[in-house]
Amino acid sequence: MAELKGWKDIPIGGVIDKPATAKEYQTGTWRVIRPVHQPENCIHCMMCWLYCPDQAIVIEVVDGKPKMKGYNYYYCKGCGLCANVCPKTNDNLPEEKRAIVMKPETEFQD
Amino acid sequence: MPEVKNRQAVTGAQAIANAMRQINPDVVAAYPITPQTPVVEYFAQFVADGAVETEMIPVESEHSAMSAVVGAAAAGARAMTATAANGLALMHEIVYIAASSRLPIVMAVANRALSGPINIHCDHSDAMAERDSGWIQLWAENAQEAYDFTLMAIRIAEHEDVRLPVMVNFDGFIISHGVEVVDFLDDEVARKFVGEPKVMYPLLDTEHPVTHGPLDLYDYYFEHKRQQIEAMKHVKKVFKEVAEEFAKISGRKYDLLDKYKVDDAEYIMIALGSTAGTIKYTVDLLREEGHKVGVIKPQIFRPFPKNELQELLNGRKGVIVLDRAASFGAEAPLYEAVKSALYEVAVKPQIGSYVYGLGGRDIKIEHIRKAFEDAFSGNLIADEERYLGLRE
Amino acid sequence: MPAKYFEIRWHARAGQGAKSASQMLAEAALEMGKYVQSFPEYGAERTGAPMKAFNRVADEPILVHSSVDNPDVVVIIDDTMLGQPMLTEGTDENTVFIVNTVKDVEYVRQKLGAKGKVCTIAATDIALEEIKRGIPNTVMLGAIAKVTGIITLESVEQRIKKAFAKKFPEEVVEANVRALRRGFEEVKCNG
Amino acid sequence: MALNIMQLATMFADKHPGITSGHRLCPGCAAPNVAKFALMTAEALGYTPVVGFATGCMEVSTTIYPYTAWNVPYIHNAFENVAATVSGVETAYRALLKKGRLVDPNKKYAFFAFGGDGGTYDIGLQALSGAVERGHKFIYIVYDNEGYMNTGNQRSGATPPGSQTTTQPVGKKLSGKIQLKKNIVEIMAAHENVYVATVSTSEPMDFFKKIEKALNFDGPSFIAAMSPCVRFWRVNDDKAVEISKLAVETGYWPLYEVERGVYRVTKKVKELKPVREFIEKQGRFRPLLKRPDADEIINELQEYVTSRWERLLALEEATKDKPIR
Repeated sequence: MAELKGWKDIPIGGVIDKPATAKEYQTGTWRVIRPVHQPENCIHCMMCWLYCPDQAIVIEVVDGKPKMKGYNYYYCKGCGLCANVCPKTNDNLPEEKRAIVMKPETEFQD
Repeated sequence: MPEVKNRQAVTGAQAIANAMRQINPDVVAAYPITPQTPVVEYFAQFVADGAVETEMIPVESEHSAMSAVVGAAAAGARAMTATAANGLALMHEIVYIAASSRLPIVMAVANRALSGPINIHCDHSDAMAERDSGWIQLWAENAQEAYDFTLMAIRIAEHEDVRLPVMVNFDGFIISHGVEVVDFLDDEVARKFVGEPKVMYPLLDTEHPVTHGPLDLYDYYFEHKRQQIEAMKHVKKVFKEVAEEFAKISGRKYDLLDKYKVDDAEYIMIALGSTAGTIKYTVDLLREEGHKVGVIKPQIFRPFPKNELQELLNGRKGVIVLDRAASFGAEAPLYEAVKSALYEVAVKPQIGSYVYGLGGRDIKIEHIRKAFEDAFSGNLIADEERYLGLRE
Repeated sequence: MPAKYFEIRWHARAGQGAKSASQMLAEAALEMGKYVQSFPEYGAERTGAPMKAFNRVADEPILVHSSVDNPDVVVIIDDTMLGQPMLTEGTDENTVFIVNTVKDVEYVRQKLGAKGKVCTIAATDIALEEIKRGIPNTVMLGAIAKVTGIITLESVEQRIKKAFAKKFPEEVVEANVRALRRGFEEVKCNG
Repeated sequence: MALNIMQLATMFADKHPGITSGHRLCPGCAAPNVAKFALMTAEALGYTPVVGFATGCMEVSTTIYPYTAWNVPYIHNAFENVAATVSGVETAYRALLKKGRLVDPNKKYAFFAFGGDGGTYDIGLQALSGAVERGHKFIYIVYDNEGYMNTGNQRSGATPPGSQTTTQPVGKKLSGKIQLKKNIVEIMAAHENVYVATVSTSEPMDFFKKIEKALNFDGPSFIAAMSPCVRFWRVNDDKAVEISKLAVETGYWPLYEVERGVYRVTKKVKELKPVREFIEKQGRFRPLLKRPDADEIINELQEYVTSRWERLLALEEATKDKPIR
């Protein structure tokens, strides 16, 4: 968090005079399970993008079509909704066939 | 002295509605409540007749009236409303939010007793319940002041050093429904005086999106309150500037305190609103009899003109404070403030507290005389609250 | 020297227009360059309940905001109220009563128990004849003008013309002016 | 033109639709998607959204000073008054447009008011009714999570019977809340000059279409969105869409619209699944399921759901081409 300002240095009335300042706030630290994108299984249906409550799915328009590029882990809280709505991910598929796999965050600690 | 071109006999409600017509606010949201209702009715007629360009929102409650003007003011509109008593109480929550959000809303309040039992007549319990809400409170003695203060309120509220809402208090029925002589400014003169609205952080500037009313926890809430405290400190200076400008166009000069025959006065009575006039008359009578008496009417109660009162009251023989509201379990609000101010003066006068006129009970010359006579005989007791016009 | 206010108390039944009459009197006095007040006493009463309205008229700004206790003039719009003790409250031998009635002065004086001057005017009848509506206001103002001099016939006439001309046709304005004049001419007083 | 997901993804590949990342709602919360779906539709159709929020989960979690998760104009006033507040904003817009100040006459503004079920069904109902009756052009969206979830799962008028809450808990003697959910949709539809619809994020196309309709409607609109609270419905963080889908399939949350009195069921479920399926999936009903009167309460709910569904179909038939205003 940025250094706290004094009363003379902030706008009056509690107004936040700039949009989207929350983008500075890292919600990714909340995450205990990490979704991992396996592009080889992805059909780029955009369901993960549509439903991600934290808008942490990175997409890119290639040849006029949106493509899933992976996660913005700065924001991803690890809810797993992306995997739940993914048509290429379910409990009956072996992990290597899924487009999204959920892995404990501990696996990614240094 | 500017020439009086438009002198009329009107009610206080008409006077205020006419000020609102001249202000031509962008948005008025209001709900009728006795004795404020005629203000809304007259103004609604102006809207219906196209005398103003105002968009009027006939809301379903005072709570929504204040909520809507908060929305409108935040959006970037000049917004006004009016209410009284229970209506003001219903607004209470949003009254605070309006001030905290630093929205320069102007609201006329036809002061009326706050229930219960229900009573529709004048006292100051409604406005006094909002005295710590962060609103500037102006108090009119008569229809003329109600008109003048409504115009001045816009300028004070929108001043960049202030940015606070203003409540223009005028006694319910006595001023709201009583017909008195009012000198109106020419429309053009009044319009030029209030000027174009000055907006800050308008919601409708969609190119620069702002967030109004965030969750403000212990990191910053205190800082925002400190800003509000600071803004109130600027009000007196701004009031004087605005009053000076207003005097030039109207010939009517207002100060934070309205002083009547106080220069050589040994005994000074202090009261808000229409009763101050009756006291002035009583002062004239008592001066005939050789008593050195005067009256001070604070034109503004929030911020409280403490220093100005200290200067005036230091060394007087007696100070009598009349309150048209009780503070149950504590001293009456105006008295409490005056008494507290006197803590710091070098030569403290005797001081006495008189509560009068609750629920519209008439306050008569003989009541006022009685309180003065207590002072003359040295019978003022700082810790005793007395009642005028009450049956024992 | 404290200012002297000329004070009037009106008695009527709610809905009879006493509030408007008192306001009109204030406006007429304003026409004469005077300072004025007009205010009714409000309760929760509905049409028909006895009500009061007040006037103060002075040559300088009026400061007092309490109700009128010792009126110089008491105006009674409805003679069915005669006998009610509140009509004479705060009055003395200097108080003038002006009553809308077809009864004679002496009868009214007795019924009122008034000590001072009593004047009568058949205001409703005159109004019916002239305006074709039983609204006694303008007739009463004519009578008040004659009896008190606090307003003049000219000032009320001015007022009627200003107030009515916008809303009503010429003949209505003229009927009201006639009613006003008849009030002035036909009011009768003892002494 | 109905919007589809690929189109929207293309449009919003590199920008946020009103609400941004960095908000502090619970992982898996359905509410930000309700806002996202609505605002995305508006922006995609060329509208400039202006947003008001009632006090509640979303308000609290998206605007923690000095952070705001909004890149559109946003106002929060209090709990019970978002409709009144936005009615003030919308009126200011009309006034300023007339006076030629501040607003851009070439822009299409869309005024949204969002509230939770507490701020809508309960404490905010009066202000909502007033604003809709006055005919302000705005879209009110309730994200209905069936309780006061912001403050820790207290009962609201939207809480279903048997659901565990802290202010009407299931106990040894009492079976928790016994009243059925208040039918806010019908209350709002009864304002007549209004477009009213239910939506669920599990049916995105239906959702987009209804927002589009609301935007085009020449008066106020009211949209009720099923918005599961994963935390207090006691389901896994990834279940919001799944449970919403079940709510639709069981008829617990029928998807329909009422346009000036004309009913239309927009999702005709061929055979409704039993409501029990919806209930048994959620931890909030677990204490109820342990009670001897569980069947009785579930059956009562089932009966209500079935009869309401049948009634909706009948209303659709009866009101066809018969707008009330």
